[in-house]
Amino acid sequence: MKDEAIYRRLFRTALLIRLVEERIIALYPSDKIQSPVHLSIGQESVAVGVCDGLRPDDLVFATYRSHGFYIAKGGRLDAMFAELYGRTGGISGGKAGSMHLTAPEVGLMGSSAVVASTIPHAVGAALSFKRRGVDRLAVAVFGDGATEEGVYHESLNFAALMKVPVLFLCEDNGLAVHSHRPVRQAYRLAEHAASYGIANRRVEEGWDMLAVRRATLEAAARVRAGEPFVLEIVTSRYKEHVGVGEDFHFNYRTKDGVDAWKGRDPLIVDAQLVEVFRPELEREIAAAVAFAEASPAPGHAELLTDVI
Amino acid sequence: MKDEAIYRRLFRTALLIRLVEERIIALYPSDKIQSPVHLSIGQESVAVGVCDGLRPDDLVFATYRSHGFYIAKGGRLDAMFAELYGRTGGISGGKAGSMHLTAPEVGLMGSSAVVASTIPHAVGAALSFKRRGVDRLAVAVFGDGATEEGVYHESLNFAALMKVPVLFLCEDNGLAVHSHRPVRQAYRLAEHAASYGIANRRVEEGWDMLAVRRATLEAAARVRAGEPFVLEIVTSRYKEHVGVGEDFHFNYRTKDGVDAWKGRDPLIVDAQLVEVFRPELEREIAAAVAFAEASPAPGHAELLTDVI
Amino acid sequence: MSIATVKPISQGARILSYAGALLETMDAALASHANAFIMGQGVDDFKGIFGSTTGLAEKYGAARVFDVPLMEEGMTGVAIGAALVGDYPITTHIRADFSFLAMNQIINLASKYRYMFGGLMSCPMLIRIVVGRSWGQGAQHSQSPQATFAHYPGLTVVMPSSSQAILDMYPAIINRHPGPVISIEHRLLYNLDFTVSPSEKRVPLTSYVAREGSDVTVVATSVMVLEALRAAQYVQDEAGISAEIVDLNSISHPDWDLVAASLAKTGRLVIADTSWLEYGVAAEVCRQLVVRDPRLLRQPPAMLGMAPAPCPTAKSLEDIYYPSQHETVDAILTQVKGEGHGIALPVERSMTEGYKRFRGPF
Amino acid sequence: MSIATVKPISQGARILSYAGALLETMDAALASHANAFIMGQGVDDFKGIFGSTTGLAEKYGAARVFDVPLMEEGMTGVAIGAALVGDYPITTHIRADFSFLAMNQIINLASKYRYMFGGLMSCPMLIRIVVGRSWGQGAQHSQSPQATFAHYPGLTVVMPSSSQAILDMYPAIINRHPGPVISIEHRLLYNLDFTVSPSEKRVPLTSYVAREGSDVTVVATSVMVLEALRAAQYVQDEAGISAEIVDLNSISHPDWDLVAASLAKTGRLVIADTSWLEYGVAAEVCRQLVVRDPRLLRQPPAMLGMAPAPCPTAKSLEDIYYPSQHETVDAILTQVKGEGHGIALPVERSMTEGYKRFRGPF
Ligand SMILES: Cc1ncc(C[n+]2csc(CCOP(=O)(O)OP(=O)(O)O)c2C)c(N)n1
Ligand SMILES: Cc1ncc(C[n+]2csc(CCOP(=O)(O)OP(=O)(O)O)c2C)c(N)n1
Ligand SMILES: [Mg+2]
Ligand SMILES: [Mg+2]
Repeated sequence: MKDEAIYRRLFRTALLIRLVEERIIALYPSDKIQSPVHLSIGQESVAVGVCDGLRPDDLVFATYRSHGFYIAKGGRLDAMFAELYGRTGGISGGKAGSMHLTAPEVGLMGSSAVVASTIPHAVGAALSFKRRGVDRLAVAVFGDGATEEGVYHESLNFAALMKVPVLFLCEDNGLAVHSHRPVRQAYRLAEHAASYGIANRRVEEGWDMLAVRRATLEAAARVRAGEPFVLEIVTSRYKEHVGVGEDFHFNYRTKDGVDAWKGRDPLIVDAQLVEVFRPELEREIAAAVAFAEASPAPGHAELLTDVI
Repeated sequence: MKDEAIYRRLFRTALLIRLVEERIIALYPSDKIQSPVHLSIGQESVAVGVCDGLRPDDLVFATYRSHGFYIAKGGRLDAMFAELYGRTGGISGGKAGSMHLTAPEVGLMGSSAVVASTIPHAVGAALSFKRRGVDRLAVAVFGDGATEEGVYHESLNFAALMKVPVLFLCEDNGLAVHSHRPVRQAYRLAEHAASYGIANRRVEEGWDMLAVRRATLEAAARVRAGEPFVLEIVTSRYKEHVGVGEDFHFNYRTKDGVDAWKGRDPLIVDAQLVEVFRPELEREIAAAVAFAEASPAPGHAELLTDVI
Repeated sequence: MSIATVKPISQGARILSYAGALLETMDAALASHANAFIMGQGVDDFKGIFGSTTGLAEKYGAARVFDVPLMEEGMTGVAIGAALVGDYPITTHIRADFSFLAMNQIINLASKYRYMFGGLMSCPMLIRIVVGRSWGQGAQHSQSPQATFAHYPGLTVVMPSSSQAILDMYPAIINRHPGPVISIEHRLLYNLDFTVSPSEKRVPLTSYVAREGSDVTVVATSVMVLEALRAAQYVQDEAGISAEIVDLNSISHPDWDLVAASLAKTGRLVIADTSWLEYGVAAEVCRQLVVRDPRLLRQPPAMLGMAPAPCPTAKSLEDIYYPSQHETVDAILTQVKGEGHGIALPVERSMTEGYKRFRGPF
Repeated sequence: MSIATVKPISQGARILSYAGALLETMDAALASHANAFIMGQGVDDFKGIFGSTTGLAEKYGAARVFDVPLMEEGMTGVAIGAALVGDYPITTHIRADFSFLAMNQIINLASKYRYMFGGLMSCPMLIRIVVGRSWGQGAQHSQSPQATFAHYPGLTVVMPSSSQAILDMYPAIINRHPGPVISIEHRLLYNLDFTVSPSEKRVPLTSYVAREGSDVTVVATSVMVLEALRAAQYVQDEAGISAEIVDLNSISHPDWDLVAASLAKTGRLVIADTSWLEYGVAAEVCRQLVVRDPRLLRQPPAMLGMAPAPCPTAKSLEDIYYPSQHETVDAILTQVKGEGHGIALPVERSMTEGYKRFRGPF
């Protein structure tokens, strides 16, 4: 397939993510979505590039910031909106909400709101694949901040020792809430990973979906051959850490960095293509929202199910 | 001072450690010491070389395997035996036992039986020294296995970021209980530490007290100048992990490695010097044991003191 | 919004939010204690732990108030090490759930150091953890682990339910308490205003009567004290019932005699806690009472806590997951008048809607 | 050494140590469940977790039974990940205290995954943790955190007190239980021999009557069940007192009706647990009883547990830190005959000396 066709496919998905999140922003003041939302606007290229570089049955373990990965992996849009609305039609019947999206039928495994906590899960799934001789890989998706937690060290070491097919995928937006990476990390991810003998790569052009996809394909090929890999993608979070607003007026970061990123963001730069896809995507979203609105809220019958 | 004088000083202390532990071995069948003992026989040169390279007011944070560091730092011998006996004359009145030796008056801080758990304590003490502008350093003593725990990563990163005067001192005996290092670690400590920008050094001749002392002096000088340092000393545990026996018949390791080490062990090789010091040291030990034997056991009055 | 105060505003009284009280005590700690410092994720940012540390980094400098990487276990270990050499560390977790990553340092080390070393070591320090509730906090941002911590000797666990409780307790903790303290603060309280008085001489670190009454005893913790106060007012107005409310306040060292004395007077008991009932505060209250005398209880007590499941995110589920004002009032009425008491229940559902529309994001 | 068995050895009965029962069930799990695996520090070494995994690495290969680095949190996360894709992981901690390093994965993740995702995820797995006692285990190798884990919905917590309990429960857990299970094994039980019978049809994962009686109910857990059995025999012989013993067995899901029914019969209660009383099992037992009816208790119950302090290392302190046989007998006698019962107490002090001279090193 030509790069152009791939690009259009990726672009369409990335745009879907953005439009979905913009719809969330629009809906938020209505209080129909009563849960913290961690938007991935600005980071869509990572999710679509990575997921397109994987096979459908590869598994992704994600975080509270996973609208993008949910959609890129192929999760149902109506079930997602119903989940955000806290309705029975939601993927998890409303028990999960935005922070815990999952779509096991398309390989998106549990998303956790405890930073770094799903990293070892991906290692465990990969360990299982290896033992069973299954040709699948597991992807741990996490932010730059997550690498500071002790479990990251434990997971890298174990994965390297056991040579399991796991791809460690770091979305480096340079921020953990309002803290910049240099005040949090004395290490660079590449050298750190290398100290465990783990092959790694840093992609600076995280806006470039095709570059992310290529890097993922290459990394995935090595992982399939039987070794872990650390893939770091530089990206940019446009909105506040949690919530639907902007936060430049708090001066913990400048608008410049984000503006520079926007200058390369295909979803902004390629305005024409946006208009090509927008109508059909808006219709999809409208249908999903309508589904959510019509879905009943869970009640006493659901409160105590699925506890054990 | 001449190296020879230093050597004799170090040798005397190392021999004291060995003789103390040999006395523990001899006493153990009597059940007078009813607690797990983790002997440092074979590793004495590390404790004496390191402690001699420190200043008296530098603090050492240690582990369950700390008879050596307790003595090398200058802890009272009678209080140690009383502690092992579980008597009121013990350092901690018998509440601590062998696994939790401490001697704050000479800078040996709490020893913990949870692997790696005192590593961040040393970082915290060093942080305090730095903030107060005090010219002291803190030493985290730990085994090779401890570096696998997540908190090691967190501690290195934080220490490097904050540039605190902490010396990370790894006693590499190649074993964690019965597991050899290669099945546990995908990294080498030096490269791993370097990835945090932490200066480091590995001393292969861990039997050589003077070499350990020199390495410590050099490392300590850098730490005092305001940066953490990882110092790794290769050493050899002659006895079983816990308890007073040997365990070569279980075949998880061969006697060869230990025998090679013994061939260089000054406490074995330098048999003449052993005989020079032995009489006085045996008298010291005998007095300490007598103190312990005479010390009363704690009872109801002590059970609920010092809880909060 | 102002909370019902039990007494009329007295001499020197003023209005102070929970976050404001926290900020004042944090400020005072740094001002009065040269070796006190505050560390935690985001303590120096513009949100300042929901306003409880805002501006302190600027005022006292980065050596005394500083951000840390994501390292709950490591941070707690660093705090212990600093405490061992004479510092007074204050650490924060914006959700109590994250303190589970520091459980080893808290339980295996901090709580045991003094005893384990026969009094030679001690690590006085304050660990502030915030319980989340409402706005879809979900299963991992909503836990309230007081029973977990209070089970372990060596730890002191408190749950301040008002600005006054903070002003009364925190200075005593920071300046005089010899060991590690875990203070479990409640996110729903942060933005509430309370009347505080300098003259109130509450005995710190134990329990107290938040409202006197004679018909029924309500033992409550944290935000449930406020729920209970509101319910008490309602049953007073609607049914002439006089409810006594005991704010347990200290979870590790409550004044059990106070609780028993109240029971001896009323014979009827409602327990209202912020966590699960099973192996929770409700259980320990029952134990302490029956050890004294099972006849203190004239009938089975009523208990209010989280439903026996992880916390669901959907609002409709959350509303029935937590005890509502409706249920609190019903529990009191049923204790006093029996089932079928026939008294109309209030419509307001819970703290979430009653006092504040907590709208997140966090 | 053989433990007093309640019934005479029946058809098909045999003698099996606790460690032996563990080894049999571990072996059966690997044999019957293609995706079961065991990981933990030292599971494949010659000590084999005190004999409970010995030889299994050789038999099933390193892919199914393997050592891990020191990484409690990571290992538990790895287990969850494997469980999510259909494996059945069994993890071990040679001391329960080390499970605190995995608390985040156990409480924030494993216990919540099924509910949090509305049933879409599940992580059936078995976490085996061993409680240390005696031979100077000290403060950090002696904790028994059943109340801590049982407080959190989603976890199933059991404490097998005999080889039979293991044979009855572990296969049911491993082959059928949908969620994460924490089994709290007791180090003092490992080397004890028990009579086991294939015919015993005990309902697994709940409580059962370990000895029938009519004068007093003893609710006990783990090794305290054995202490209680021994004490019951003594009071039978010396004072003609008939003690009923309920082995709580499941801590998260006990059969409370069974406990209440026993109390309804005897009216007198002794609770004997392996941990602290405060916020512990004793508290939940009291809660469950008073919720049913406070009059079930004719008098204040007696409670036996660890003294309210970290565990001291010195033998002389340890001896008074844990409830002795002496105290257990006294508690039963006092419940039935009142203070000053005048009956001579046994001299043996506790499990440690009574059944086995546990001599370490570990
Ligand atoms: C263990 C833990 N500690 C703290 C938090 C609070 N918290 C939520 S998100 C976050 C920042 C994480 O940063 P990063 O991993 O870079 O992900 P990003 O939000 O930038 O995508 C923090 C500190 C948490 N959820 N879990
Ligand atoms: C957190 C924790 N996990 C497991 C153990 C059990 N354990 C005690 S010592 C030890 C090995 C530690 O090896 P190392 O750090 O190399 O020290 P060494 O014993 O060789 O001196 C283990 C696994 C423990 N005490 N703490
Ligand atoms: Mg980030
Ligand atoms: Mg070692």
